[in-house]
Amino acid sequence: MTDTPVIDNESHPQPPSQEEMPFAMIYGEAVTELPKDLYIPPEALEVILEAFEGPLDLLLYLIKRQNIDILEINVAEITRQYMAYIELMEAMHFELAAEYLLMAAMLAEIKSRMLLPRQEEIEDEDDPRAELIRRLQEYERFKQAAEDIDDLPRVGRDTFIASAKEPDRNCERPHPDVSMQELLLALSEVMHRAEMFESHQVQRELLSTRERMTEVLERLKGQQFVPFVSLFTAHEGKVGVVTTFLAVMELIKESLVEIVQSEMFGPIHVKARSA
Amino acid sequence: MDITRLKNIIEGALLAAARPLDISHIEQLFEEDACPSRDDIRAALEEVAVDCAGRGFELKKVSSGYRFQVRQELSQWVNRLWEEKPQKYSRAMLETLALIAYRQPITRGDIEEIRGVSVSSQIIKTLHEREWIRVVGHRDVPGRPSLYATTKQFLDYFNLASLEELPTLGELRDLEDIDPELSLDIDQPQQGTEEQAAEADMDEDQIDHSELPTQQQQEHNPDRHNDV
Amino acid sequence: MDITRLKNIIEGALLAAARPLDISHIEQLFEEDACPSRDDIRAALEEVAVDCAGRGFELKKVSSGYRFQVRQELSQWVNRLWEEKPQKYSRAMLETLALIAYRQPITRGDIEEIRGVSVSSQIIKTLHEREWIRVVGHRDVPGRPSLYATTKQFLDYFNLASLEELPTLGELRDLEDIDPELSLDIDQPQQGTEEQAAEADMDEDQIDHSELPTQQQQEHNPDRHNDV
Repeated sequence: MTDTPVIDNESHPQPPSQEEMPFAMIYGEAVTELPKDLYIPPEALEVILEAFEGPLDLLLYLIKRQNIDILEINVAEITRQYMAYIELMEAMHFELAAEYLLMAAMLAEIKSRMLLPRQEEIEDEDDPRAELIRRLQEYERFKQAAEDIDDLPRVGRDTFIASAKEPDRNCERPHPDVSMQELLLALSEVMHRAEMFESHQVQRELLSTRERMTEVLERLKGQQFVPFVSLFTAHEGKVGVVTTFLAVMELIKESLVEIVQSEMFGPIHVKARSA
Repeated sequence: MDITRLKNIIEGALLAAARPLDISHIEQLFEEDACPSRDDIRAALEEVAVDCAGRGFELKKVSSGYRFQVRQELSQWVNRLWEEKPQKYSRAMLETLALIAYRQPITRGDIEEIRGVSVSSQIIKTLHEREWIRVVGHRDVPGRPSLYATTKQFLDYFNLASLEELPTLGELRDLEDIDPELSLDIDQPQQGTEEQAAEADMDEDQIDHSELPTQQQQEHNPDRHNDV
Repeated sequence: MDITRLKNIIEGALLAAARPLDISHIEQLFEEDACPSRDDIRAALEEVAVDCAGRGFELKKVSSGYRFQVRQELSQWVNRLWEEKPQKYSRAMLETLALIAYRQPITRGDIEEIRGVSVSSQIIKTLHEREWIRVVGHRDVPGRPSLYATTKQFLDYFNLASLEELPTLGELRDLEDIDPELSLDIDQPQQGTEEQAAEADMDEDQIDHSELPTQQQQEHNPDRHNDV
């Protein structure tokens, strides 16, 4: 990014010459000739205006062009040049940011204070230029900092992040943990919603029947006919037998199994209806 | 151009490109009048490959060109880069699991009827993959829907000897009385959008891991576009 | 675990990740009971860096960790991989970024005051989108303007490990210290004002002193002094 506008080369060597600056707008006359030390091809003016980052930037440019230190600026001279730019821009009907005009007013004020008769006891810090100089310096160091940052080696311009194809993915995602309480809450939630919620609906008995239903279905899976009696295990005792019986009844009711008895008092077989 | 410089350029380009480069891509890195011969490029590639001996990556020739890739034997470590913290299961998932546990054997249709919304296939798939549910049969109705039941692994996970040990909803109430705070963070999902949220959760579950590297690669060169 | 294996794992992970990894990321590649010590990891990283000597890439420590990156001197070739030219940033954006970097935390108003022009919302938005800046708080004045600071991504992007590595800020000189008759000597550093400038920088505090470029660094970098 260049910080020096294109006019630099043309104007730099020439010392500013006040006499040759009857800049028309200042005196309320139409512009007939652009000042020598300010000559800018009109089509370039827009570019130039864009090249300045505001009034401080423009002032810095004017100061640098004269090769003087910020601390030693001649406010009258800088003001004159600054105003020339402003007038020129206005003459070219460029819309100027308010900041430029504000700076013009500030310069004019400093200039008038500099013209006041100097009092003997005046302190240095009362130098009317002090605030302007402070701002110029402050701006200049960040302008430089911005250039320095721009010069830093940058990803995608000066350096590139190195990468290689990763190995094939063979990792499985870890499973989330589920607590029993979450499960119960989910159940209670869904039961609430189904308006079927009654605590006694889900009970020990029912569950054991449900579990047995699953077991019976497992037994029947892939089998044609399973003898009804083989579903019962005597050592489970009465409760176990009843549970199995209820489970089979429930399975029949839900049309999940069918019962087949080929002859009266013959052996009963159970078959999964879907098998 | 000396071979070391050429090797460095090739290495740098392959590492920066994040895609395979063939010989003609490599030629394009050079000004026309400074372009090394194809033989030189091939020789340099061979040397680059040799230089990788004993390192964590290797030069591979794939159909679209050459690329560096991380050695497969490092996958058990490297793949942990993408390991994610397990996410919580969605409300839809937990409800489905609860219904299968308490109402087994049960079809997807039954679950949908009770929940009042459809059950995504992804939920059933995830529960299968986790080996918490299995198909114990099919209901003999049109479509012959699968009957789901829980597994021994399910019981093991929840430290239950049998389904009988599943707590009842009555016990849940006691739990809530004991520690009302506990239930609060489980109830997090907002009531109104629960279902959508649940579905959305599941969508995330479906994200294919293999898509991730692409996104990362895009980050390589965030600056190629739009001038500011 | 032997050092070669550890080095290979680190190399593989850095190349596969395509983003900086810090020591704790590297630790996470291992099972808890097989995790090498931080000292071992550091030692391996050092060796990995040494192994890159003479190659097209290097190991670089940036703000968010270590990464492999293509050597700067190869950029003229590597850049030809892409059709687009690397992006240029406007001065307005760079100056705004510089002010946020050196004066953080800072409000938009502060930036406008120093630059003497208004800062466009677009610039702030772009800097946000690039994740180079973030809001770290609000100044307790009417309007509660946002206080901006830079991010790790900013440092990573500009190849910096910390704010301390930013180029040294030019010095401010006081008008009253200039004796008009001895004004030739203006280049002498003025201790007093530097101190004050440093204090002023810190006024906003919240920022660790150690992160900001200190005046001592000017000694290492004598060329950075502003020629006024």
